[in-house]
Amino acid sequence: MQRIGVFVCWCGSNIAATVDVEAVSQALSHEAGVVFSTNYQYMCSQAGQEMIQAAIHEHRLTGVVICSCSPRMHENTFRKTCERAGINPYMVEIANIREQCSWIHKDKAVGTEKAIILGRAAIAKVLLNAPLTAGTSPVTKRALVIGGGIAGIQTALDIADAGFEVDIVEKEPTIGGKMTQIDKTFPTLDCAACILTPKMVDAAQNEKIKIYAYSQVEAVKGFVGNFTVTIRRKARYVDEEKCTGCGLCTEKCPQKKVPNAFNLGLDTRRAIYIPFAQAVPKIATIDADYCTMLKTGKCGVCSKVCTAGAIDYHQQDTLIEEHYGAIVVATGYNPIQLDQFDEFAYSHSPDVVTSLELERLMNAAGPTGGTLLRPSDKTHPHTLVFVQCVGSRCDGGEKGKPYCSKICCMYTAKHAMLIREKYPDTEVYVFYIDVRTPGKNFDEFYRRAVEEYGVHYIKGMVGKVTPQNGKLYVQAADLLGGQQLKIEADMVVLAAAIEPDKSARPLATMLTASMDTNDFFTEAHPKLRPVESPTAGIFLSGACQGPKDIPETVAQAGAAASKVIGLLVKDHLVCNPCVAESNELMCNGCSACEKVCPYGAITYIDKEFRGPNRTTLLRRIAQVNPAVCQGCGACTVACPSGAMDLKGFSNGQIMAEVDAICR
Amino acid sequence: MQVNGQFQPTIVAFCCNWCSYAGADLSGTNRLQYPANVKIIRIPCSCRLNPMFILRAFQRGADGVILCGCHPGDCHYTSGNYFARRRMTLLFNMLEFLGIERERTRVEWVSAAEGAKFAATMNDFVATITRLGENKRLEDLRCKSK
Amino acid sequence: MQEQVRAKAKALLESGVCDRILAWKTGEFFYDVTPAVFTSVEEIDRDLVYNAFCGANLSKYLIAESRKGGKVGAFLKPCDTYSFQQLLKEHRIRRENTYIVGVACEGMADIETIRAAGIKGVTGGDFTGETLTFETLYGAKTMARAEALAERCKFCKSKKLVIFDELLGEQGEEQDVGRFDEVKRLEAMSDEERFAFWQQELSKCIRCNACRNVCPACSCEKCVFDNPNSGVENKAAASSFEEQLFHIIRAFHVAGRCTDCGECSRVCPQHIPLHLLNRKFIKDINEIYGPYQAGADADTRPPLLTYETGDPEPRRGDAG
Amino acid sequence: MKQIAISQLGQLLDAMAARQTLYLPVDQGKTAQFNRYESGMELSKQLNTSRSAKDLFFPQVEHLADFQVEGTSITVKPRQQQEEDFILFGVRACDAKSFEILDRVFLAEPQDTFYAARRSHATVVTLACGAPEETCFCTVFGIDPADPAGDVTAWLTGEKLCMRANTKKGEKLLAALPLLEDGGEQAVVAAQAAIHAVTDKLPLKTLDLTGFDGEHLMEKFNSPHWAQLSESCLGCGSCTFVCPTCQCYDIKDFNTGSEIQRLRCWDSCMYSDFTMMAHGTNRPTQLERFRQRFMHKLVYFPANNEGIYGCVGCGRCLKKCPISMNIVKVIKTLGEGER
Repeated sequence: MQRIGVFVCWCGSNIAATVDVEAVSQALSHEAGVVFSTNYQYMCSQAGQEMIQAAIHEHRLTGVVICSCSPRMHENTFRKTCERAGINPYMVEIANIREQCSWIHKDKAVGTEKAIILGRAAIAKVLLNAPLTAGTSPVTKRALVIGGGIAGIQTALDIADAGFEVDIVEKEPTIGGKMTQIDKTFPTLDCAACILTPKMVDAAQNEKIKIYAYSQVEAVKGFVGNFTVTIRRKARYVDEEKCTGCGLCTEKCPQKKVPNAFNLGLDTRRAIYIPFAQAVPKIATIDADYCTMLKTGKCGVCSKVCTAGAIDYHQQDTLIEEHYGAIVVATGYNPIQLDQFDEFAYSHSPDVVTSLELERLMNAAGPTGGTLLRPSDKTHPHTLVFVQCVGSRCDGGEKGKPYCSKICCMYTAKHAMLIREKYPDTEVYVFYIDVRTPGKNFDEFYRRAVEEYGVHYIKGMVGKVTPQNGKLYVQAADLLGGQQLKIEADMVVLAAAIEPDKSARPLATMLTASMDTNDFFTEAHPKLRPVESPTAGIFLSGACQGPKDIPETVAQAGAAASKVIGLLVKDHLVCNPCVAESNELMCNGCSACEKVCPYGAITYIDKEFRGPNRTTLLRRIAQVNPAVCQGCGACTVACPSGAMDLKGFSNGQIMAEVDAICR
Repeated sequence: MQVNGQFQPTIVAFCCNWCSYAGADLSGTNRLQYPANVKIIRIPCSCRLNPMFILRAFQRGADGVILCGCHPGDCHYTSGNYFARRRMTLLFNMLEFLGIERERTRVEWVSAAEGAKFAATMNDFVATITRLGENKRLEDLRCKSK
Repeated sequence: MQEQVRAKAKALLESGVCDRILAWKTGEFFYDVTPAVFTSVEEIDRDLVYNAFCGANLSKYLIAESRKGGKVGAFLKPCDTYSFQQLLKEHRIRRENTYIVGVACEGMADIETIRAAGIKGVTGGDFTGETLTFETLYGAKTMARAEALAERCKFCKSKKLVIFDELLGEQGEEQDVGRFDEVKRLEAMSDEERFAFWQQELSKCIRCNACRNVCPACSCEKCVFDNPNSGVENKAAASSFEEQLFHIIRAFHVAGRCTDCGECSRVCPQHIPLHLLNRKFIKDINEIYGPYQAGADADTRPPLLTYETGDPEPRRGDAG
Repeated sequence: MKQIAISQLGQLLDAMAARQTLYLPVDQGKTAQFNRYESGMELSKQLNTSRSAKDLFFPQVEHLADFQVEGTSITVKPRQQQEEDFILFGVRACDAKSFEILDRVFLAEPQDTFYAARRSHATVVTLACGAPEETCFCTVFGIDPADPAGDVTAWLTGEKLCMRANTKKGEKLLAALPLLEDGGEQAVVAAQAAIHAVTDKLPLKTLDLTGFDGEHLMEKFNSPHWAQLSESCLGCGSCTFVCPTCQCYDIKDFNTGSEIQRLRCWDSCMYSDFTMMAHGTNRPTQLERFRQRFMHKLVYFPANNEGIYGCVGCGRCLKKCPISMNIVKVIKTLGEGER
């Protein structure tokens, strides 16, 4: 039988003015289980706390009810007070008689009566409290970064800088991501490669960083501090240890007609290739889809020319297993496919390009060596039309995305400006819905495009692009001018919406990290915890969480790294003891709880139970990982048998409070 | 409950710890009045509210039950209030189907910053239930021997 | 059809595909058919029936049967297959230990409906045609088959067998025959009328738990209403509130999981139309969150275990 | 013998209800139930009520006592027992016989005072069965549906309701009903003959109870047939709760917030928690629970009660069992004839 002590606080006159504290402590002293009840001017003061501790000893209290201010204010204070006096901190309940009573009621009789009822509810609850102990779990001091773009690289560098080991898994043969394909960056117009490639080299040379390029995450098990990840290292057919990256093979390979993915198919490469000169790791890879040797068994040229003997046509995918304490998702983005936007003739004319393709067409290392030429006839274009929001901000329907892709306004301004600067004889038109430039020096940048470089910005959408006689006839509406425009253009550039990489969805399932309807990862809190996923130990970096430009990505990458460092620096994690718990005798194993758990805290095992008459029965039962559960209680309601309950807020405790209040 | 011949409804308000309970605290901090008929029970999240608790409250003499949680999209646990919303939508429809007045149950999203909304909501809810009168349809006469 | 079922049952046993067969067993009369497990050809020849009174849904038995070792063959009617698939989805049945023969169903007759029509003291008859003929203590009687059908069969949602290893008879289709009409009729009433309706019905409840124990969705290892520690155990239903609580919570616990097989109403000794509570949930789910049929497939998330950010808010009362 | 025209039945019921509280079977939805009579109510035409007449003496929930807790002291307040006379009208022969069985349980020492009070205050008016059904097998237990027991026996004979007092209580009741006129003997004989013509055709009338006695207890208990009989039992309580002779109960306390109510409620030996008392080792399998129910009715009860079976053949369980398993199938499977 519990022995409950009740301590009613006056809070000076904050409570005592509208609640008869003496009457409250008197009334509550008659409640079942209460062996001591008193009131005092300031319970949270040193003297008040000592009074509580003395009463705990004197009356051998097993539970404590404090009638005072909100538990949000002093619950922790009083828990510690009681813990110091030798009772479990979770044997304390607070009746909120200040914020939710004395401060909102003027009539003392009313306030007193309500305070008594709130006190009773707290007593009823504490009678059913059980001592709770926060468990701990060890932390593996190593992080995994999934995705080796600028987000992943920056996160890895920052984590490594703090002294922790970090692995990068990148599905392409090289790290670097989208930024490697970009020519210049806004609003400074500095060269993307010049700022990115040193970071790639840093990552490669950092002894704390291990790069698994041409690899993918295959399976994730475990929880915060204790993840076990299976990584698939795809076969390159080139021994990474032996290849020197000399590139001879890529020059001698007879298979020349492979679309060059790095240049978005605007030119070709060989079947054995290094994506670009500054690739990290600089190792050749055989494209199995095109390699004659792998397909027919006849060729072997690369093997013959490789002096290092690195070519291995029999290489297989390998699976490795690693342990991590934290995982950072940095899977990035891709421009959307434009199949559904036939009106812009993207699939009918090579001169209709996406903005990313334009980046390659303007890049010195690109297919045209940096000279802007029309893909169709390699001539200099004179009139260019940029179309904004292609697939962005599409309401409803199957076509496009509902969100703003955020980066297009700025990179289009950049493209327009660069073209006008390099080729003053061109006319550049930009069709837009809105121009959005919220960012440091962004609006100035856009104004320069309009004012200094004479780019024609026209509010309105392009209705149709018709390729005819080597020209592109652009029909568009000029909303401000109130007229229909027809422009005879040489090239049309589409600012295609960006979407999360396709690999993100299956990855989210593996990580039990939640995603929104657009497949962007959701944050633990949209405002206050923007770089953490709701699943403990999973962090978000870059455009996988939402469209972002490079500085934002780098900032978030650093933020994610600091959260990871904050986790890895701990030897043990203290768990919240108010977590869900499943009674295995009542569990049906139906998986309802698992489906509503936002944290992936629930797993299932088959367990053998003893049945009647010496029989045994194998049953599937749920198990809650207390290190992962955050204690929301969604599972408790999804569970029809009531096997799942929440410690600290159990069904019994809440119903006892209800009973006490309605009595 | 009748007090001096006047009907005084008993109202149970389940408030999520992160938004609505804090909103209720804020309405106290700002000294915004609402009737003492409302008694708050703190739960970690609106998704912790089991329909059994609501029925229990009515059985034990409550005349109205209200659930307050974070606004959709703002749940501390990201998805709790979305589940709660579906559960309560269906439960309230079922109660109405059984002839229980729909006014007796309500869901309101109140953020930690909405002290004024919390007080206004409670004032309105108490007024509604007072108009509606005593809960007779989900009562347990055994618990009415006051 | 009975001959086909018997032949298949025997073949499954004789070929060794199954160790035992779950089907229906003949009773004292033509209508008191009992679910039973058959282990020999002799038993099948003697006792196995498949007639117009095989209403019992066999799916729930497979929870226990599929864990006993060996393989159990089961004959499932269309609505039984929905329950079966729903139980699979909830990991309650070990699929690998079952062999499902789907049997087409023309709707099952209901002896209580027949008695209610004034045909009493029935001792035998012929129930194969469109008109059922009865021998009774008070002379011969007839009744149209369509009239004699159980309520749930008159409003059959689907004659489609959604999961099976083998099919006997023709595959059927989903149907729309106004199964929500009665729910709509009640919805159209005033609060007072609805309350009176349900008070009259629920006050008859004797808490025999037949509805729960027959329900394939109510397959909890331990029901909250039987669990003294749950706080809601109420064997002593001393107040009408206890019946309300039991039936509301039971309906809520099976919401999104109930396949509308109608067993609850079939077995209620007091003829309380319990299926209307479940149908109300189904109707609301369909209308608010989009059409959903529990058990129709193996992987869709049940509506209460998922959400959309744009779900509507719970509707407010008029006075609010 | 007294009689009254059926057209005057309403007036007769009103007259009875004016004297004492009257309970009789009325239609409620699709089923008939014993309800407290209010003027205008019509006697159900159904053969039998869904629940049995035992409710009137052994209700599903009996409020036994209240406890008041104040500080460390507990006050026990016993609940009032039945104090007023009442009439129970329209009881069939089977249910009337069930009272005899319940009496053996509840009126034996120590007497159940709640039950005894109700029994002593009741005047039971039985009603002969007009149209027995195929599920009826009361005759197997020596019950004559054409001549039921009770304080008063009544027959519906087409035009008339005929009534015969069997006890002092019955005589007192009939004497107080001036609406009644003498006569009806001939009509009753004819009605009885008509009923017997039907009971002669009842398909279950030949049910053989040979071997169901204390002598064969272990043999019946150990029968291998129980496994197959019980295999599809759902473990619900419908058979128990519609049975006129099932008399098991549980005691439950309910905390109202201001006091604790002690309630006695029907229990079913088919339930998994039946007799789950402090020791916690009750019958663990449905086979054992199922066997208990039928062994009790067919073997233990007659062994302890001069051969009187704990079944009256009302047939309710035949109609209500969700899976159509019932006492007839048990008797036939375990009986002498099947061995």
